Amino acid sequence: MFEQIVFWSLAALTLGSALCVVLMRNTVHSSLFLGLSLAGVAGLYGSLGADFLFAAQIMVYVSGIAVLIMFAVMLLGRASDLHLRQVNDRWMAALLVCGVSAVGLCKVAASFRLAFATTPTKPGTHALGRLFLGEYLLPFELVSLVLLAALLGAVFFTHSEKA
Amino acid sequence: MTLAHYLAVGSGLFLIGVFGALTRRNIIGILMSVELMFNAANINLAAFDRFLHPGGVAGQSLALFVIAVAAAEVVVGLALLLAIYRNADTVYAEDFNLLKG
Amino acid sequence: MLEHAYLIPLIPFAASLIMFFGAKEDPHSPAPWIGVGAMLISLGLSVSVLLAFLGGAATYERNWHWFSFATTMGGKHFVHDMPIGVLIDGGAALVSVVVCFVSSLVQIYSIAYMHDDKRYKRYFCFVSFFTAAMLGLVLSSNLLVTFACWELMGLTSYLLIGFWFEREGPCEAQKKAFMTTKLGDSGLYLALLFLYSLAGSFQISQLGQFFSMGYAPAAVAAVIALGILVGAAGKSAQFPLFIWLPDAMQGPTPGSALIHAATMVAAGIYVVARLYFVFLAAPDVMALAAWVGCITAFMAAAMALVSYDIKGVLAFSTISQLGFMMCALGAGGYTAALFHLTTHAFFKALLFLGAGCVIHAVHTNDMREMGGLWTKLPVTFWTMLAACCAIAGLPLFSGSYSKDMILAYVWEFSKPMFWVMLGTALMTAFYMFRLIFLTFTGKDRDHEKFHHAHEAPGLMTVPLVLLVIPTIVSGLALNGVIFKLAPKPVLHFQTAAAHEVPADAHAAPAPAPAEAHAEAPAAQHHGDEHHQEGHLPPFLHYLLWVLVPASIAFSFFLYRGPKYPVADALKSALAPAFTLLERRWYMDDLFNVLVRVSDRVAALCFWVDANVVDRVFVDGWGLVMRVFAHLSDLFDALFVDRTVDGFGGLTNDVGVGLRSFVKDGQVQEYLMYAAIAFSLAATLILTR
Amino acid sequence: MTNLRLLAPEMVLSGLALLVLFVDLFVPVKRARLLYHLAWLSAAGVLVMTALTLSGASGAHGVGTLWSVDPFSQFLKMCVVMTTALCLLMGLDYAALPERHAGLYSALVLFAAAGLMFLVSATDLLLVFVAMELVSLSSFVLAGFERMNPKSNEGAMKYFVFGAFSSAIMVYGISLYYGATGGTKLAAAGVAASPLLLLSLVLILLGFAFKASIAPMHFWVPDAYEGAPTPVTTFLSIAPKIATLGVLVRLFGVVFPAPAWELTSLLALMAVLTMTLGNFTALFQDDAKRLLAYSSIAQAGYLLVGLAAGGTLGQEGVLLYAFTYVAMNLGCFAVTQAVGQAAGHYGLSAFDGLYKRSFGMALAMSFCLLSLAGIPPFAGFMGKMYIFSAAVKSGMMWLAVIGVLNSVVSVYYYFRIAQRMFLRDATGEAAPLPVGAFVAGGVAVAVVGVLLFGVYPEPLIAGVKASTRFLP
Amino acid sequence: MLSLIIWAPLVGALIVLCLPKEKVTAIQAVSFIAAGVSLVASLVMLRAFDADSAAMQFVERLPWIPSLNVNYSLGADGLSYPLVLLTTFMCVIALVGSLGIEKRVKEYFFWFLVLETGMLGVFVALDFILFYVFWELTLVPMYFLIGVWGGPKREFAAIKFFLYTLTGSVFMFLGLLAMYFKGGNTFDILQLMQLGPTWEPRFQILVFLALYLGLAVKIPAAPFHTWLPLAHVEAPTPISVILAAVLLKMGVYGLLRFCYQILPGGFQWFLPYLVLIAVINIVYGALCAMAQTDMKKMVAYSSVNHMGYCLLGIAGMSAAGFTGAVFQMVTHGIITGALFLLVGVVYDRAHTRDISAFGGLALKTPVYAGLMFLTCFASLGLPGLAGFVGEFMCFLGAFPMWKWHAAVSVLGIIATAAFFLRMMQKVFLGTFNEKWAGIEDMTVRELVSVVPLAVLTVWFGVYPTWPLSLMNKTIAAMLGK
Repeated sequence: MFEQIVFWSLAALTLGSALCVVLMRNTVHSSLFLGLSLAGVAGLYGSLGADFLFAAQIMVYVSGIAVLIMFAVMLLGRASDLHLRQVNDRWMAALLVCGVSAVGLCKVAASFRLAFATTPTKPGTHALGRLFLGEYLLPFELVSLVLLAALLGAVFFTHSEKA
Repeated sequence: MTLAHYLAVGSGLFLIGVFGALTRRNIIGILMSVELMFNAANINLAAFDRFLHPGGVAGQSLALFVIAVAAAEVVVGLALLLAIYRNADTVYAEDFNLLKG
Repeated sequence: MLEHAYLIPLIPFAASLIMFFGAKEDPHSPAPWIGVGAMLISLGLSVSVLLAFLGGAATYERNWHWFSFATTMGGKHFVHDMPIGVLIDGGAALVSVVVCFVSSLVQIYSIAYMHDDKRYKRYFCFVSFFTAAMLGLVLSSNLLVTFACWELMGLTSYLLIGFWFEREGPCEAQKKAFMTTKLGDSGLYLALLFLYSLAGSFQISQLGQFFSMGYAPAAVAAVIALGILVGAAGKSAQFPLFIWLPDAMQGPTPGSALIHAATMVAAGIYVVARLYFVFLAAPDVMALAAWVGCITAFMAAAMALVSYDIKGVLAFSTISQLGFMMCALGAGGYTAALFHLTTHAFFKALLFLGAGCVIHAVHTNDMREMGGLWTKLPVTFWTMLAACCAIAGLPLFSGSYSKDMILAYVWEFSKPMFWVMLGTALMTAFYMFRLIFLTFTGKDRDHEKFHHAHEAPGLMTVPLVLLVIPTIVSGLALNGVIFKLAPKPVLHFQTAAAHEVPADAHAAPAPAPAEAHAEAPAAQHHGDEHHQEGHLPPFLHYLLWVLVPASIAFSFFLYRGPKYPVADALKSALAPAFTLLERRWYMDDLFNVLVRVSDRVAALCFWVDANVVDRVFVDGWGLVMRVFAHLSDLFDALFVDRTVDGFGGLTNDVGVGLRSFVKDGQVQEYLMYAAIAFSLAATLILTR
Repeated sequence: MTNLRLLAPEMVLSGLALLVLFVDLFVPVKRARLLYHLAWLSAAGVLVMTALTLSGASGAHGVGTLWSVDPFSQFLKMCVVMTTALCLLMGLDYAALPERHAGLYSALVLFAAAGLMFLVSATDLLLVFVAMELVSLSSFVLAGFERMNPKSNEGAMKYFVFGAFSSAIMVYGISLYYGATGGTKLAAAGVAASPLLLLSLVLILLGFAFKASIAPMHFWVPDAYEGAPTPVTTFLSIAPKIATLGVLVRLFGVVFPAPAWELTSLLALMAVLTMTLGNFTALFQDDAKRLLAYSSIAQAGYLLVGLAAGGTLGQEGVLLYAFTYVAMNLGCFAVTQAVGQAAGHYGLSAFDGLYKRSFGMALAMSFCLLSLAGIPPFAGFMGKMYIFSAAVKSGMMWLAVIGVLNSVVSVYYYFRIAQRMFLRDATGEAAPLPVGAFVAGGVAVAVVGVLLFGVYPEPLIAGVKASTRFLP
Repeated sequence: MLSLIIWAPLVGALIVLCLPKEKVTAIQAVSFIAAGVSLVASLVMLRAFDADSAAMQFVERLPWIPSLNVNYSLGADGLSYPLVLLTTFMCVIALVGSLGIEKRVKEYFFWFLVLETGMLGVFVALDFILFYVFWELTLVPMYFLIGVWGGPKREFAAIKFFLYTLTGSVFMFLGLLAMYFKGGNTFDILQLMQLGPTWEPRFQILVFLALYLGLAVKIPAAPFHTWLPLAHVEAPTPISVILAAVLLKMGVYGLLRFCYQILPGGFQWFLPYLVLIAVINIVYGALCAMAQTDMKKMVAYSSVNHMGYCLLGIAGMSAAGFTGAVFQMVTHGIITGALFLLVGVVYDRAHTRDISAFGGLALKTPVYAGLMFLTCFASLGLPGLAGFVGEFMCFLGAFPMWKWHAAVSVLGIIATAAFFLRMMQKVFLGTFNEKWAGIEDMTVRELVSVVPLAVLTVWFGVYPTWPLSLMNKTIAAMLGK
């Protein structure tokens, strides 16, 4: 029962905020709702027993990315933004596309409607650690290259050059 | 709660993300929507771990990779946007139409 | 001398080459004498050959290897040898003598006639070449060579008609001549193809045997004969292809005398005679040939009645006489046709050369501007008079023998036809003497021209005189031997069949009139009856003896004076008929319509080519895509810079259509297509 | 333990990239070209190294936890590294690259190359994903490297947005794949062909399609290519494409034999779409880089034909075509760079009368273009022949027909360039074209490749055959 | 030996490429030497060529791409050898005609020699891939030769030529691939000749159609002929010569060599259509030519007409027809080559080819007019000149099988005569157009290029033994199989 309440509220939070993200006229509000939505996702991780993921989500996404985006919105915002429609005129087509996809994706979901969790949740951080330093060592290291590349790129782009 | 519920949430989030990416005029908005799509995938991964492969963490680890990569992407994206903003003074997708045809 | 007969065409050919490459264009050039000399040698050779045949020599054939080519016969593939050689029988020998003789004289005549022309050498070159081709045609044992010579004669005819190409008239005329004969040649061409596919050979002797044995189905023989007939109609100016010959008179007159009067135009007749076995196997076509000849003879004679052009009259008379020959061939008078061919060659050449002298003297073709010239041109007058007597068929002159023989065959063949031919013969006498009276007798009509007229030089008059001899005597001389010299060929299978089943359906000439029905097969079947043939019933002879002078007299009555009021009165009384004749039965107009229609068709074809065929492949897909694009509400995109100039619709429009998907460069449009792909994948895969 | 030594070349390359960054700290801006040299030498070194592993019996074949190394992957890696080295060489003559960022530029190119090398060997979606992101992120930055140039900005932005979107789709696909198979290994042993698996594969395919510029994920290509610095465009148009197609060959040829999965028709459809869209749209381009971008889309379509046809012949065809594609596309872009740089723009009119300005370059360009069009006796013909024979052999005659017709269409726009080079005269004075030594070297290599393997393709074919021998 | 013939021009081309472009004389000399080597070599081969053998001679065979079982194999028989001779000969003639080229000489001769290699290769290749390589190798030089040195619409003409031909040949390419797999991975033409006839008819028909598409464009058979008039009109004179004399022959050669010998089933099936196409080519081509006012375009359409005779001969499925087709190819090459050269002569002087712009030229230019007359009459099939022999044998071969078609085709002969006569009349005869008072007769260079052709025209017309003897055995054997 509790489980259900938690799930439904988290789901509502996630999806509701997500909807706000894409529909809000004010981009700052959107970015706030993004944080909320990501937090909801983190909650869902928690409810799935993915503790490390939960932590990572809160740390990286909610407090990292969402905030970063919020800064960016404020930094790059223009005064006129608030008066402009933030949704372009393709929304009907987009809605149609999403609606059609929804049919398919619901089928996917529905095919698992009898998959219940049979075992209690247990912490996976330890296993994750082994995996990262064992089997997944190479991608793990590669991610560092990815981050390095991103960092270099970010520096390169943001570095103000008036020479 | 079944896997179906989680997958449904994942699907919903994904589609909301798609919708946003297709319709937000602001590039940051598109970026945010894409983040939602990544998160949808992550929900799926975590849910599959929980329901289909109890005890397994492959999904979760994959999700972690996704988080890391998504973070990197956001960083690059925002930096790029900043550079553009300096040059063109716009963040609206429809203003980017120098290149076409 | 038979074994050297192959030299007869080769010598003039060599002469023409020597003249073409060796001689310069120069009025004092000795070049013409090369041609004349060559011609005389050939004449000597051919006379000796003729003498051999008169002495009873058998048909002579000699072949050399020419080329070989792979061929297919009866499902077998092998290399077939194509020989080249001579096949001489009495008829060929006779005709070759005629050709050599006339050609020699014409060339001698031309030396004087063409002396002032700036293309003096070229003329003789052409004439020698023509003679070579004609002799080749006459003597060749290979039908393909015959055809080649036939076409080469067409070429020389073309070249000589347009000899004075600076003027537009000859150019039109030469083209017309070539095209009209080419039209006919296509028939001969098809006949050749048919013959080869039937018999697997072009050797006339082999073909003759093939037909003689009755291997050729009647229908096929009929088609082949028809083809030959069409070819002959073109070359020998038979109805309806005679239109070119009157125009062909725009060339040098001696050339016309040789080519368009005496020899080349007779080639059609000669080839029909040479391939007579085909016609014998196709009696229907023979009858057709007879009628074609008859109609031609009549129509041409009628046209000659009203013409005032001295060469025109002669041209029409040529057509008419050729009609006689064709009619004779159709009626079964093989020998008669060859006989008439011979005599006609002599007197018609004489007439033309004489006309040349007249034109030379008065510088006009119009007989209304002549008159009384006999005092000025006595030699010309007397020689031409002799020729006129011959062509009119006055007794003892050569023409009378041959013409009477033809009429005799026609009488046996068909009575109505006989009466038409008889009328034509009378018309001949009338218009020929009309020519004489208008030109030579009475008072001069154009004093200026009369005053300046003078007799031609000796080089021109000597040939006239020389031609008078055969014009008068050839009939008498040949009358006795012609049946021996050129007996009518016989089809063996028909003679064999005739003994068993006299009324063989195969051989029966269906369209012939009833009374001819019984006689025609009999005439064909019995070679020993030849001597009884060729003579008219006596009462008809008497009729002719009365009627011919009568028509001459009528002519005299009409045209004796400087003015001819009766003729004019007749003309106004019968205006429509005169117009019809002056317009040459409207055949020229018909021809022009044909030309115009074919031009239109050509233009239409080209229009189709440029606007349909080309565009179907280049722009066709473009059209489809345009419709497609329109339906997809992308029409505006079509007007987006159409940079691609010519090549096409296909690439162009498809490209525009496709490009319009992303023409704004909006990144979210790109995303949209990706999303659509995603949703399609999701839906299609999962809802199957 | 994990057979990491098999991946020595790419790890060395990554290390060298870091080395370049490190050296960058100590090299004054004036001597920055040193870094380029260092970079291309590193790539060349790794090329040699890869080639050595191929020749050595032991090093060329082995399976790690997430990767497998075999001659097939080594062949593709060689192609990639070769491209990288040549593109870096081209960069030496590309004036618009800021000198002070030479180290960054070189390092990013090397990162991307390393990512592609990992990608080629990957047998696990995790590695695939990470490697691809490494490539993508480096490419995003590289595409926007002329950051003062609005076109470059815009191209990079579009590239980025599309890239992020498609990688999100791919990740979603991976998540479904995980659900369907319980792992991320690209090994389908014992897995039933459920619709879920099929969907996940299609979504992953879309992700790959983005990298390989296959329709319908190709829209970013012209914009990004036009905006990016020309050496980068060259790199982007070749290396990711052939690497991705290589992975797809492994995926569909080895891991999931495509015919069993009914994906063949999908691949064929995508091939048709890609070829047709690429070729027909290219007809209208007035910008050389953009034209070549569309042409490279079409080329991806041809490669995809080989993939869809499958079978040994198809696999060999993809490799062969990939190799020839390196030479011919590189040649085209190198000449384009020289011409565009001289003219100050990349409009087709820059090519007017090139024959007079530099006959050699004009000839080289036309050879490469003809090769792209698949006209013998150039190498592209051999590639096309291979690919279309694969299609014919596997009974997809219709696909081959569409393919050859497309190559006919392509001739039209390739010849628009040839036409301008040879048939028109420049409007102004025909000054000789300045060609940098390095670009000239690159062109020379490309032309030699195009001609040599066109006239005598036997060694190449033998190599390709040897490389695919290990694929089942 | 065959290799020498093929590659000598290419070597020459490479040498030309290395010469500086100012040294025009040297470039021309090298080109002549290269083409001359080919010509001499092909003539020397005459001594070794055994006309009594139907087998492939001078066979050369080296592995080229062993992995695909592709070989470098060459050979010549009575079908291809005459065409090789024609090619080497016409190339030298066209080179003489090319001496007048002044623009971008070096490139011109380079492309020209490359083109020669391609054309020669097509005729002697015995491996399909080799064949296809040579086949396509002719396209590129042709594109440039038309595109750079052509008339006002040269760019369009060049690309249209290229695309049209390429579209056809890619289908042919697919056909080759299909045969490759059907025949057990072999591109060997001789081997496929053994295998091909045993294949099931459906397959043969399909492959036949694919090959035919490629060949038909080249021939050009209606309705794929529309590239030809444009390409001919726009191309520079020597290139028109080559185009007409050699390039068109590649199509008919392919039809005889591949379509007939490898796919008799498909060929048999297609015969009724082929003969129809032949008739259309003949009659329609001639009618289109009749509507032309541009001499060159007229000659171009006459090529359509003449290639129709070839098709007609082939459709007859008889030795005479095949012989006629091959002979017609040779003679059409010679005659139409001469015609284009002659049209070029007047165009060089008057800068117009409009038929009605002239008149009475024969007065001023007797030699030119004489040669033109000779060639025109040869082209319209006057017996005694080369054109007749081939044409007549084509008809002879086709007649037993297609009587009606042949009869209709005769109309084409008449139309051909009509348009040639009209052209001659308007240009050379009639009153002299004073506008051209300054026109000069042919120069020595022009004579050198045309007179040999005229001599051959007469020779082959009067005494065709020699060229026929080269092909007889091969053709008899071809059909006898």
